[in-house]
Amino acid sequence: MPVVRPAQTLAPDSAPSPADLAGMVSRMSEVSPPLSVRVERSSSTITVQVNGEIDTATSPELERLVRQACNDDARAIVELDLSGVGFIDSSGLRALVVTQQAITESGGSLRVVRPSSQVERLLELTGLGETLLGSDRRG
Amino acid sequence: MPVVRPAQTLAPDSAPSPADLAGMVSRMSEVSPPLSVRVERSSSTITVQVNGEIDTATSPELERLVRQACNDDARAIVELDLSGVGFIDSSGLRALVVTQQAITESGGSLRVVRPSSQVERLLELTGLGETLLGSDRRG
Amino acid sequence: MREPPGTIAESVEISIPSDARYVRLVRLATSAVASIVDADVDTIDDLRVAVDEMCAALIEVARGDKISLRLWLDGDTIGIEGTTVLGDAAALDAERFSLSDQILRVITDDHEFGADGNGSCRFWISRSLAPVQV
Amino acid sequence: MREPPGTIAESVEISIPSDARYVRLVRLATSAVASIVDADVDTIDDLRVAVDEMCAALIEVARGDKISLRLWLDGDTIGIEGTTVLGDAAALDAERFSLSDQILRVITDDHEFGADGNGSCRFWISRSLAPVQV
Ligand SMILES: Nc1ncnc2c1ncn2[C@@H]1O[C@H](COP(=O)(O)OP(=O)(O)O)[C@@H](O)[C@H]1O
Ligand SMILES: Nc1ncnc2c1ncn2[C@@H]1O[C@H](COP(=O)(O)OP(=O)(O)O)[C@@H](O)[C@H]1O
Repeated sequence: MPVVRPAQTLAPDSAPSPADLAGMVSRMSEVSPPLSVRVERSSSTITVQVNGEIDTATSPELERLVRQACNDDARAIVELDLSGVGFIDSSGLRALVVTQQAITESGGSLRVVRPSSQVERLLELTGLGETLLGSDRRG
Repeated sequence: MPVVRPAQTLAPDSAPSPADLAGMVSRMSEVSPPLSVRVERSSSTITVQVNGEIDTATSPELERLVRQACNDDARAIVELDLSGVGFIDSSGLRALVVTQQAITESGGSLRVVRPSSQVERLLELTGLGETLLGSDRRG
Repeated sequence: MREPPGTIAESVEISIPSDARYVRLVRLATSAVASIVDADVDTIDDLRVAVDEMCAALIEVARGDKISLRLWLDGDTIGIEGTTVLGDAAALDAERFSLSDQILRVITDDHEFGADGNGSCRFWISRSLAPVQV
Repeated sequence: MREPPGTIAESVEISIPSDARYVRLVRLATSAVASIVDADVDTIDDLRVAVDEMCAALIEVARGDKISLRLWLDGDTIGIEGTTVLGDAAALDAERFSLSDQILRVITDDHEFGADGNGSCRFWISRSLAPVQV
């Protein structure tokens, strides 16, 4: 089951070589858990960085993890970093919309930042990019 | 079909963040070609860096690519960098042994360097590590 | 309803438990088939989404405990068919699948989802290997 | 020969063309099943190798154009069975599979490969989810 995991120890100065990366890619892709998040809090924002795949199996867990991340703060300003999400489907998009609505209703806000290319494509073709990305469009 | 591809543009100073890496992992793992090599020549050595998976589908191509890499040089000293190999099976190991024998017979040498963890495990449990790794043991 | 070709040597069949956790397996298998037939990266992404939407819908309406899929290549078109034993026919309401349907209209060349009259439910998509323009 | 349990709800079935390029699909599907049942990284690696050796052997001796596989969980043990229509029975010679067999002896708890007398060839492995010590 997905859990809140500590930050990965992959500092820029220990960057993997292309070959190591390829080996890691193969190994990680076979075994990496479907979904995990990493939460960072600043004075103004809660950043929830999501890793994995958002589908019908994992989207309930994502909703739970995001709500948990802004538990104490009804007016939380949440940035959902989806650069580490290799896959999202319609159920995942619906989970994002529902979560955004719930947080907005309680006086906070949520927007998606840094969507991966697959996430961005689905946001675009469903027209949900406007709602979920707000002003953050990928360069 | 596998081809000799140019070096990936992933310099250490443009290291991907953990999240980007996770997104890339998911995307690359779904689409990356089964096998590719990158060849680097120094005055003393030909380094063949292999990316992908070595199985019955790809091992004939690996044999071909390695022989091609040391085409003009019967006494080539080949280092086969397997850090980017996420998977090898018995047919892959056999291909490595056969290639090593052919190169040795023509007066050159071949050894495996930087085996990935999966490659290292198979080298160890078959006893082929001694033949193929020579003195290079992973630290 | 366009029928998939009757006898295709090169087809892949998969059956999974009617359980959302197994949909990832089908996505991975679909990516593998798509790369074997040299689909480009964007087409593979679209096929992953299409087969995922198919499995999710079938799991939602299934009575049985199994979802069966077949993937095949017909010329330069990939076809994927999924079937299951239909539970509640009322679950087949279009509203509930509208977002999914909206996505499938863009990323597939053709798709169809419904009861087949024999107590089975059938979902079918086809997608040419040439990239679709959004 | 230990038989796989007769009726298991939670099993995955896959059939692929008898073509080496499709073995990667089976490895990916096996990884997916193994992660669903919470196998650790090393066990997943071992299962990828085991199912790959199985498919490669079946493809080598197959006459038919199809390899059929079933994966299931029996307690804390993963079982994988592969079958195909046997071509040349002489291809089943142990020498040719000796390296494969040496690997399977370490990475599986049990494995068996041979003709079943009905013109089929059957390969079967089992592997507990606890890591095997080398
Ligand atoms: N029972 C259903 N539930 C959800 N979606 C359905 C159902 N039946 C059909 N659909 C989808 O909705 C679409 C039906 O709308 P329609 O405009 O008739 O489609 P099309 O123009 O593609 O023929 C079809 O594309 C089909 O995939
Ligand atoms: N026809 C065959 N070709 C290759 N390997 C085979 C064949 N039949 C059996 N094997 C493998 O070789 C091994 C047979 O050796 P044996 O020492 O009898 O095995 P075990 O000790 O496991 O019963 C089996 O493990 C089996 O997987």
